[in-house]
Parts: sequence; structure tokens; C-alpha cells
Amino acid sequence: MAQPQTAPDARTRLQTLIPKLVLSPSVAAMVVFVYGFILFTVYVSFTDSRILPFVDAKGARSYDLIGLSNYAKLFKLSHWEIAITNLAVFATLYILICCAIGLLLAIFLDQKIRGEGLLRPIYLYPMALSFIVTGTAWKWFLDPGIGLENTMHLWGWTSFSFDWIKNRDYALYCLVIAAVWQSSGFVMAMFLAGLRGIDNEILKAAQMDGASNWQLYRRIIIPQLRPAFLSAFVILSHLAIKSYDLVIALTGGGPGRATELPATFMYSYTFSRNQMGIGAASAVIMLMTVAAIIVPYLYAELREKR
Amino acid sequence: MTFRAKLIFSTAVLALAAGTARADDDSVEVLHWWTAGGEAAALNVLKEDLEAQGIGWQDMPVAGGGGAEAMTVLRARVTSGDAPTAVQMLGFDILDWANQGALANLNDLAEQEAWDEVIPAAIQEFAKVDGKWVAAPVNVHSTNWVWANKSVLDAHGIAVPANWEELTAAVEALSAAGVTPIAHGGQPWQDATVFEAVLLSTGGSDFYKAAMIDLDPEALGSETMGEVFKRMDFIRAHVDENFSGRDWNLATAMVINGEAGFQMMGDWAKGEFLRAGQVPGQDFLCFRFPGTADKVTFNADQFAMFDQGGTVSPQQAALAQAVLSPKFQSAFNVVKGSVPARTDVSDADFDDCAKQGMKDVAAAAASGDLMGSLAHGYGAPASVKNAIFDVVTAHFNGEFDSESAVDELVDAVAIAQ
Amino acid sequence: MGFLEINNATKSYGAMEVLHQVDIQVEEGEFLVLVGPSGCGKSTLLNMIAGLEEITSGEISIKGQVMNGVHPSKRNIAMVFQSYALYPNMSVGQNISFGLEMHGVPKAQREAAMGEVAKLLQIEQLLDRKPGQLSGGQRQRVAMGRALVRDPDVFLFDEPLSNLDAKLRVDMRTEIKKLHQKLGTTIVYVTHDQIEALTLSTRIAVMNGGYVQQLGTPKEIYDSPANLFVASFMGSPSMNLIPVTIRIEGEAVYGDTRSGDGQPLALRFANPSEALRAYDGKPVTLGVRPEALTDPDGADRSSNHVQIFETMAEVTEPAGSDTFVGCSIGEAACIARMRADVEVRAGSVARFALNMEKAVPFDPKSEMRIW
Amino acid sequence: MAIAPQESAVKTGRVTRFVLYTVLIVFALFYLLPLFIMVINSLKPLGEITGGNMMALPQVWTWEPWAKAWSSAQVGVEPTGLKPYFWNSIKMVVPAVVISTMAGALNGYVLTKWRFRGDTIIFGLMLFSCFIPFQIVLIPMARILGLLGLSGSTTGLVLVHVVYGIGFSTLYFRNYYAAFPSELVRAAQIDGAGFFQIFWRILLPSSGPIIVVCVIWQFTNIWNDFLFGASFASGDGAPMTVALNNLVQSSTGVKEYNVHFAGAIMAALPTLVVYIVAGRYFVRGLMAGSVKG
Repeated sequence: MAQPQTAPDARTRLQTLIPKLVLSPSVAAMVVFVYGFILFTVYVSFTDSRILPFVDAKGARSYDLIGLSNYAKLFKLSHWEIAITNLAVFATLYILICCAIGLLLAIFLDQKIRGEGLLRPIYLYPMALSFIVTGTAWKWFLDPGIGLENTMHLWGWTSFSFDWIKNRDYALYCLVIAAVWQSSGFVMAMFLAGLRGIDNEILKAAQMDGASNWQLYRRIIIPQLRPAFLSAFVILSHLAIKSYDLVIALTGGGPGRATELPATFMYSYTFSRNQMGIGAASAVIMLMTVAAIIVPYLYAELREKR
Repeated sequence: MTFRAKLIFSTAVLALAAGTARADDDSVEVLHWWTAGGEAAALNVLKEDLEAQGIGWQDMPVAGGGGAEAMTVLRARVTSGDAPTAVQMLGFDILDWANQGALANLNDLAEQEAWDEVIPAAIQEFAKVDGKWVAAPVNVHSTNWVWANKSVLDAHGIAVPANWEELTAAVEALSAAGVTPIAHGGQPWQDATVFEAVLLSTGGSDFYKAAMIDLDPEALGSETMGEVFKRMDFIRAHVDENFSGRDWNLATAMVINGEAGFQMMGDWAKGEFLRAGQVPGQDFLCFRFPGTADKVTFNADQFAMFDQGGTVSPQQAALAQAVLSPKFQSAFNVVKGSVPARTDVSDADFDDCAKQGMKDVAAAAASGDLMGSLAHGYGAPASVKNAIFDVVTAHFNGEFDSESAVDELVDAVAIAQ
Repeated sequence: MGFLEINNATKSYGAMEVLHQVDIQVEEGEFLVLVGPSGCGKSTLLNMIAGLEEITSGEISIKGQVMNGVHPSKRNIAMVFQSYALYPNMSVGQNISFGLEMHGVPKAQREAAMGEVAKLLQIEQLLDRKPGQLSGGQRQRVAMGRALVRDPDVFLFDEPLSNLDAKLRVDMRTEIKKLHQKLGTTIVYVTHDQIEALTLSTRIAVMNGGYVQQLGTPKEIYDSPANLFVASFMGSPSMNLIPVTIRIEGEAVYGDTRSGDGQPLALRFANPSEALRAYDGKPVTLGVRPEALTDPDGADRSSNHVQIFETMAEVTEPAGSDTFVGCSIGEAACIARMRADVEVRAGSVARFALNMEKAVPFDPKSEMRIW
Repeated sequence: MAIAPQESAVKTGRVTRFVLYTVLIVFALFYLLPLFIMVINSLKPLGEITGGNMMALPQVWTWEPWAKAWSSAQVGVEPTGLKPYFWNSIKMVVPAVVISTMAGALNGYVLTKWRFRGDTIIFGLMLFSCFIPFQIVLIPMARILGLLGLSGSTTGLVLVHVVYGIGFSTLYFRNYYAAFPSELVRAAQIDGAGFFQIFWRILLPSSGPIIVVCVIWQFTNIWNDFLFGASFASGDGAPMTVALNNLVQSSTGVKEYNVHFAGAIMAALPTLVVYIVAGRYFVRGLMAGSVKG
């Protein structure tokens, strides 16, 4: 008869251990460098840290815990209110327009377009460039004195006016234009990938059922792009919340403070204004906003995939 | 397999190679934001000076935001326990870092070189903390200059204005003639530069000190302050429509090209005129903001010396000494457009505007009219400075009228303190 | 002692037990088929034999060696997967010799073994191709080649034919059978196709709901299913299940029911057991294979228990070699398997012959066979 | 999974096609505009820029701004141009991209083919890490680098980029490997291949499309990073973006826009090349990986 039950042999034990060993450096890095740092920031937001967190250069304790008063101060600042409102407007427009343009271009490109191979990289390349690179060009383009308006005037269309970037009420929309320029091609690629993944037989079936092109897209194709929409939404919203280079390169937050966003607010209070406590508090609020958007998505996604 | 092997190998090599480059002990590491052609070349004088003494120079330039970016980097470096030897720094940043205990004590050297006698007291306040020298001042910029295109002024029969009323008359005359009277760049620090000049002109030195340095709520909320904001309204009404976000040098170019009459800007604007081949007194004019003739608001670049484990290293001392040597002070400032921080440097190599500046600084230092510029971090701590920027810029862009601006200013300063 | 022994093997995922105390002994050279509907646990059992899934309790041993916790590659087994699992980036030759390479077999030996297997399976001309360039049948052969080359103690097949079209499936089935006869290796084969099970195996384990329902030779399974599940799962068309009531008249035991026209029908059991007698007056389910319900001319002449009756033929399905005729007996819809040229028209009355020697009684409550 | 358009079921008329092409071309022009402005102005003498039309083609074409930006522009105290910093960036980007991609691939492999209790939670936590705003990690990261003795070194910078790149690379590979047949892994196990052999021999050779996506993504992000480069690199180890910033953002001094534009294009060139060369695989990789999931 068979021998009594034996323990797993060494190789099997190793094989079950190795995957966890392989994963562990990433997990450790994540715990320290992401979640540890988040906790750190939360802690700093409860202190009156100004130029450095907690400690001075010699390592001595130089802060007091002041509870929630940084948060109280934060929400009293009109500056923060502007930044939050701006983000709401900016993110909404940015995501909507990117998705709209991305979808439009993807659908158009999917019509057996000659030169698709040329057009696609043209639409995609802005994602490759940071605003450190393109900032000056954008600034010029939007500037009525040297940019589009001036060019139109030189070309004879003297009544043309495009001075949004100088206008407190419109400057934010300039940020939207530049941001859309940067990411809409990427969204296009995601939608295009989604379109190419749709089963062609379904389309044929729908046509047999007598669906017009418009109906075909509205009722059959676009609903099937739901995963692409979700991915686009997550990527775009995280880009919107992190938008920093864009503001610095184009407007510096101006005119006045008409284009401040939470990311610029946080940077400015943490590093330029020596009010690290308030900066940390704003960072915590930002993180909570991100979590509010991302966590339900992650939850739904990962549950589905189980 | 071979490809993968190569990949791993080259990655490993790169990672190893990456690990090397660290500062060796015989050198100084200098964090600064002087990266533009002229000023960087000027700094090279210092580098060569040190290299002649066998001291290496580890350059660490970080431009952006008038030093804001550099200050962020500095924080990262200090936090990592790897502070640079010397850091270009302004006003209250020096005091803040000194209060953190991060700066070295240069008193031995200062005594030997008699810095106390040659550096104006107003600047010493920011280079000496608790009786200890912590920074080596490089230069003094005056921020209350006005730059004008001489031919534009001549064409419309305008003389150099001596007070606010003459300025308004001149501005209105240009405006009537269809010339943009004032070239301005709508960035917070530029708005504030104009604001503090107007404030000094309107209220005089005592008011400036009370409002911008002592942050006296009474001064901040006074009627004089209301008048200052009204005058800002006047200036706002006479800049061109595209001022928002413009870099200062583009505004300067407008004056150079004769598109605008005046620009209110610090002495660094001079470099732009000189580069365009213009001659002071012939093509362009420089004069103190009307009503601030014998007064100077200053911005002084300094090298704050970071503590290197309790002592001042010989390299650090050599750097500080070189910075304050009359030779460097002259050579650097001739290029930079500013005037030497030392008051005993010969003005032989300087141009007319700079000679005037040196006289003004010396006179103002003697009379107590040499005051720190708020716009450049010599008035109030960063939090307050930026709070004032917020109000000035918001008002300048029409977010609120001059009366509510006064109230906002009092509130903003109170919150930020 | 069996060559491959599965003793009390149980598998649970958390609190859910998916395989309940399976006991199977396989002799050397046997061809065991695990058959059952999807989710019955047959693939889980195969994976446990392979070592791809842990055994929660119980034991699996091969050649007397307990395999619990032994790494798959150390069990000396080979496996053919449903999707063939050919490595897409390797050529056919590399696919076949990969396992040998992993076991440190020298190159020359590898090549020799590969050549032999390729010859056996007639895939020599494919050795340099990539799996993507092969047809389904070719892939199937390569997958088998990969298993064969290892010369393992036990072959494991996981639904290897389910991705092939009908014709190819039959061909490959025959080929696998021939291969088994030629090489005489021990095979455990998972399928949900009962025909494959019946044709290939030397023994079948019918599984459902994580239990082995019946273990036996194909003939045992087919002729005397242990319960209603096995009865209905094995065989196509499946076994007719006719509800009858037991009536005892002396030595004779009858199952009473009615034909589709409502005529009483008393079916006399051929060799009634004592157990069946205990059901006097109670309902019993009678299992009758379609071939035991036929036309009188086609009935088994060696049987003494053929009962002939008339009822309505509801539908006829000529299938070439046979004609299937649908009718009702009692409440049950039944299929009769008649000769191809039988003259029966749907909608008219026809004569049926039921061979009671092949009828199997089940308890309708426990669903178990009444022995 | 062909990238070519399908035998389109949607039929379009002549007018529709005209509108289609018009819209596509108008958008192409919009996307090209900033690059156009940068390129033409980088080829003009400075005088033409300050005096003229931003959109006008140069009257005098000159390569001098390019030469200057590359080898003689004042970036720090020495007129080194961007050249040395370009190599700094390469030294930083290559290891960081390779390591973060490999780590992501291994993580994705473990999370799909060697699943264990809690793997989904670990993945979720990793994914969330993609969304942390980098500004908040600056100070604590500086502290850790200091403790590790890596501050001011390229190794430290590589570490930082790897750490914050793993989230996205894991996401890409996990979604890709989720669709990779598990039977292949089982077959390889029975064949006697170990954890790493299966990865190297079976999974990695089939991961082409997703490696391209991941490398494009990581390369672009790491190459374009400014914040970490400025904060954690030493002065002469600074990456290209920091040097470019020093070139462009001089606070008080003369602005040579043509040199700035030339430098900006140079700084962008590697990422542009990567996008254009690998762009065709990008959509394919997206199809295989992140979108369909």
C-alpha cells in the first residue's frame, strides 16, 4: 500500500514560495513609497510644519500637533475654493471633450481611411511630449499679441479675436484646449482598439436587421466600448487631478489666480509659501478625491474579473 | 536568449555606472538659478576663481519661478541629509533656513574680512542671524527703477517725471498719442514689483516699512493703502490688453522697440537694452520710480552657506571669501546689471545707470531708506509675501475694487502669519 | 495494489467541497475514462493526479509512490490539454522536446526521441513549423507527441478531442485507441462525450456533482447503470425511463403501465430479483435502452422476454442506419430504435417490441438501481 | 487581433467620405500646430522671431540655434549645451524602463498565473498607487534616498522611477496575461519547467505587444519627468528636462527663443521617435491589454 501522507517536496514548496517572493519587493516598495508616504502626508497635515515636515535640519522636534486646524484654514482660503471650482470645471470639460473627440476620430479612422498609418501617429504624438517642451509654443499660440489672433490679423482677418488666455473668465478654457490637445489622441487610440475588437459578425447581423449607420454606432457599437470608456475615464481623471505642468507652462495660475488648480495650490503652499501643513492638508483632500473616483472603479473591475 | 542576456547585461552596466558620480570632498556644490547666458557666464568668474585655488565646482542649476523651483530642490536635498555647500537665496528664505539650524556660522571669516563694515546694515539683517554670518551677499538689485524709451518720450515732449502727478500726465499724454504708455508683464511678482514702488512713492519710507516689513494692520488698512490701490488702478488702465502672463523681458522689448513708453522693473532690465545695442542716456533712460528718488527697495542675491557637519569647511570659506572679494563683486555685477553688495567697490567698470545705482544704494543705506523689496522676498516671509501677491494680482486683474482690496489685504496677511 | 491509486481523495475550495472521497484503482495498461457533465469534478480530479491542484485530503499514488505534494514534473506523467497548450513561440520540434530539455536530457538523445515520436505520429514534415501554422488535427498530434516523448508512467488527457470537428474527432479517436493498444500505456482520459468514453475506455468512471456515480467496464456501465443519472447520461439517444407499478402474481413480476393510446400494458420482468419483489404495489422506474425497444421483426431473437404491443408512432427520424421512432409509454416519451427500412408512419399506429431482458428497474426516490 | 481595419460592415457614401477626410485632416493640423510652431521658430534667427509672425516660415533658415542648444548653450555656469544631459537622461531612462517593465511583467505573471489568497487586493493597492500625486512624495522620498545613501545619484533616480512605474506596468501585464491561456503554464509545469523558466521561455516570448505598450508608456513618463529629476539628481547628473528647464526658464536674462525651441524639440525627440516607430504596435497592445481587460 501507499506510504503515509508526506509533506510536499522541496521543489513544490519552493514553487509555491517563489511567486510570493517575486511579488514581495514590489509590495514592499508600494507599502513604503505609496501608502507609507500617504500616512506621512496625513500626519503632516495635522501639524504646524512650515518649511520642513516635523523636524529641523538637525533632526530636533520642531512642530506641534494642531488637529484639524489646517483643514479649517484651507477651506477658509478663497484661493482653495477657486482651485477646487476650477478643477471641477476643467476636469468635466476635459474628460467630455477628450472622449468626444477621441470617439469621433476613432470612428472616422475605422472607416478604412487611406493614410491611417500616417494620421494615427500624428494624433498620438502629443501624449509623448510634456508641457515643459510644448509650453512655450502653446503660450505663444494663445497669446493674442503674437499668436493666433495676431497671425489672423496679419493675414487680413482683422476682426478676429482670440484673447481667452488674457481673460479671467476664459483662461481656464485655454488650459482645456491644450490638455485636450495632449490626451485626446491617446483616447482615440483606446477607442480604436476597442472598435477593432468588436466582432464583425454582430455588425453584419445588425445591418441585416436594418440598422442605419447612425443606429449601428449608437445602439450596437458605442455600448460595446464601455470598457474603453471606463479606462479612458480613469486615465483622464487622474491626469486632470494631477495637472500641474500644464498650468505652470501656460498661465502660471493667472490671470490673477483664475487658473489655479489643486495641484498648483498644493505645490505652492508646500514649497513656495512655507506652509507645509496646509499644503499637506490640500494633498490629503486631493487624494481623497482621487480615491472617491478610482476605488469604486477598481472594486467593480476586480470583482468582475475574479 | 542572447538578446535577453545582452539586455540584462547592459542594464546592469548602466545601473552601476549610474551609481558613481558623487561630489568629492575637494569641491563645493552650488545650487542656483542663474542659468541664462549672461548671468551664468558671470558666475563662471567665481568658478574659475575657485578652481585657481584647487577647489572644484559642482554646478547645480535649477531655474524656474524666480528660485521657487530651486527652493523645492533644496528642501529635498536637506531632507535627504545631503545639503549643497552653498545655495543662492533671497531674504526671508535665509532667515527661515537659519532658524532651522541648517546654516553654517561664518563669523571667523567675516571678522577677518571685516564684512560688518562694508555691507549695508539693511542687507546684514538678512545675512546675519542672531549675530552669526550665515550667507555671503553677492549683489544688490534695486527694484524701484523705471525704464523709458528716450525717442518715444522726446517725440511727445515728455521729460523724466519726478513725481506721481508728472507720471500720470506723461502716461496720459502717451495714451492720447496712441502709444502704449506702460509695458507690463502680468505675473504676480511683476505686479508686486510695481505695487511696492507705487506704495513707496505714495506713502514714503516709513509707511513702506510699516506696511510691507512690519505688516502693521493699521498701515495695511489705512487710507494711504486705498490710495495705493487706486494708483494701481491707474496703471492697470494704461497697460496694453495683452499684459497677462507676459514675461518681463517681452515687456522690456516693447520699450526697446518703441511700442511702449515706460516699464517699471528692477535693474536687471538693463541687460536687455544693452543687448539690443542701446546706450543708456541716448536710447533709453533709467530713473527711480517717481517719488522714490532717494530711496531704494532692494533685492540682494546671497549665497547661504549650509552647515557641513558643524564646521565651516575650507572650501566653503574659500567660496564665501571669493564671493565677497571686490574683484568678483565688480566683475559679476557689471554683467548682471546690479550693484555690488559691498559699498567699497570701485565703480570704474560700471555704466552710467549702474554708477547712479551705486550712489543711490550708498546714500539710501546711509539715510535708512534702503528697504527690503517685498516682491523679492526681502519684505515679509514667504507665506505673507505670497498672500500679498494674491491680493495685488487679484486686484490688478479686476477681481475686486481698491476698497475691498484693502480689506482683503489685511485679512490675507492676518491669515498667512 | 493498483498502478495508479486514488484513495479517498477530496478537494475543497475554502468551505466548499467539490470532490468527495474519490476511490479509484487503475491497473497498469488500463484506459480509464472520467466522464460527466461540466462541473462534475472530472477535470479537477485529473489536475490532482497531475499535481496541478493540491489534494485536500486523501492520497494519490503512482507505482506505490505517494504523490501528494510532489511537483508535477516529478510524477513522471504527461498531459494532453483541451486547447493542446502548444507553446506558440516554439517550433513543433521544440514543443516536443521542451519537456526533455527541462529534465536535462542531452541534446542528441532528445533529437532521437523526438524523431521516433514524430515518425510514430506521422508529423515529421511539421517539425520546423510554428503551432500557429498547423491545422487542428496536426496540433492534436503534436500535443500527443509532446506527451509521448516523455515516456511517462501515466498519460493524462483533458478533453483532447473537443476542439476538433466531427469527422476529425472520430478519426483521432480511433488513432488514440490504436496508440493505446500499441503502446499499452496507462491512460486517464477526461471527456464529457459518452461515446468517446464508451469507445475508448477499458474502464469508465461516471462522475456527477463531485461523486463517482459508477465505476466499471463500458459494458457494465451501458447495460446496467447503477443509478438514473448514469442511465440517462450514458448512451445516445438516452435510456427510456418508463414509470411502472409493480404487481406480483406468484412467480411473475409485472410492471403495469399504459401505452400511448391508453391501453393497459403489463410488462413482465425477465429475472425479477428479491429486492424488486419488495416493491409490490409501488412505483418503479423502468430503464429501457432504445435498441431494446424496436419493431417486432428487428427484435432480439435470442431473448425469451420480448413483449409486443401497439401504440401510436408520434414521430419518425430516419438516421441512415436506423430509424428512430418516438412514442409514449405511460407518461414517458420514449424513443425506439428500429431498422432503417421499417415501414412506420408518424401519426399512425405501429407495433413495438420491448426486450424485457434488457430492462433495468430503478427506485424513483433514491434513483438507485434495484438489484 | 489584426490591427488592420476589419472588412468594414459600415458603408459610406462619397459625400460622407469627403467630410470624413476633411475632419481627419483638420484635426491632424490642430495636433501638428504646436510642433510646427516649435520647428519653424527653431530655424529662424532671433531677430526674425522678436520682430515677426510666429507662424511665418523663416526668411533665413539657420541651424545655428540647434547647434547652440546641443553643444554651447548656457545651462549652468558652463556653456555645455544639452548634450551631456541627454546622456544623463539615457542613463536614467534605460535602466528604469527595463526594470519597471520586467517587474511589471513578473508581477502580472504572478497575479494571473500563480494566484493566491488576497492577490486581487494586492493588485488593487498597486493600481491605486498610480494615482498618487508626485508632489506629496517629494519630501519623504528625499529622506529615504538620504537614508539609503542614494541622494543625488542616478541610481536613486532610477529607484524612484521604478517604484512609481510599477503600478502601471503591472496593470498592463496583468490584463494581458489574464487572457494568456493557463493551460500553457500547466503544460510547462508538467514538462518540468520552473517558475522562471515558464516566464522566460513561455510567457515573455509571447508578450511583444504589451511590452511595446509598457515601454512606450514608461519611457515617455520617465523621460518627461521634471520634478523627480530636479529634486533627486545632482547638478551634473541632471536629466534632459531639468537642463531644458534651466535653458528656458532663466528668470533674469535674455531669452533666446529659437535656441529654446531647438532645445525643446531635442528633449522631445526620443519620445517622439518611440511613439512614431512603435505607435503601430500601440493600438494593438492596447487591444490586447488594457482596454479589453
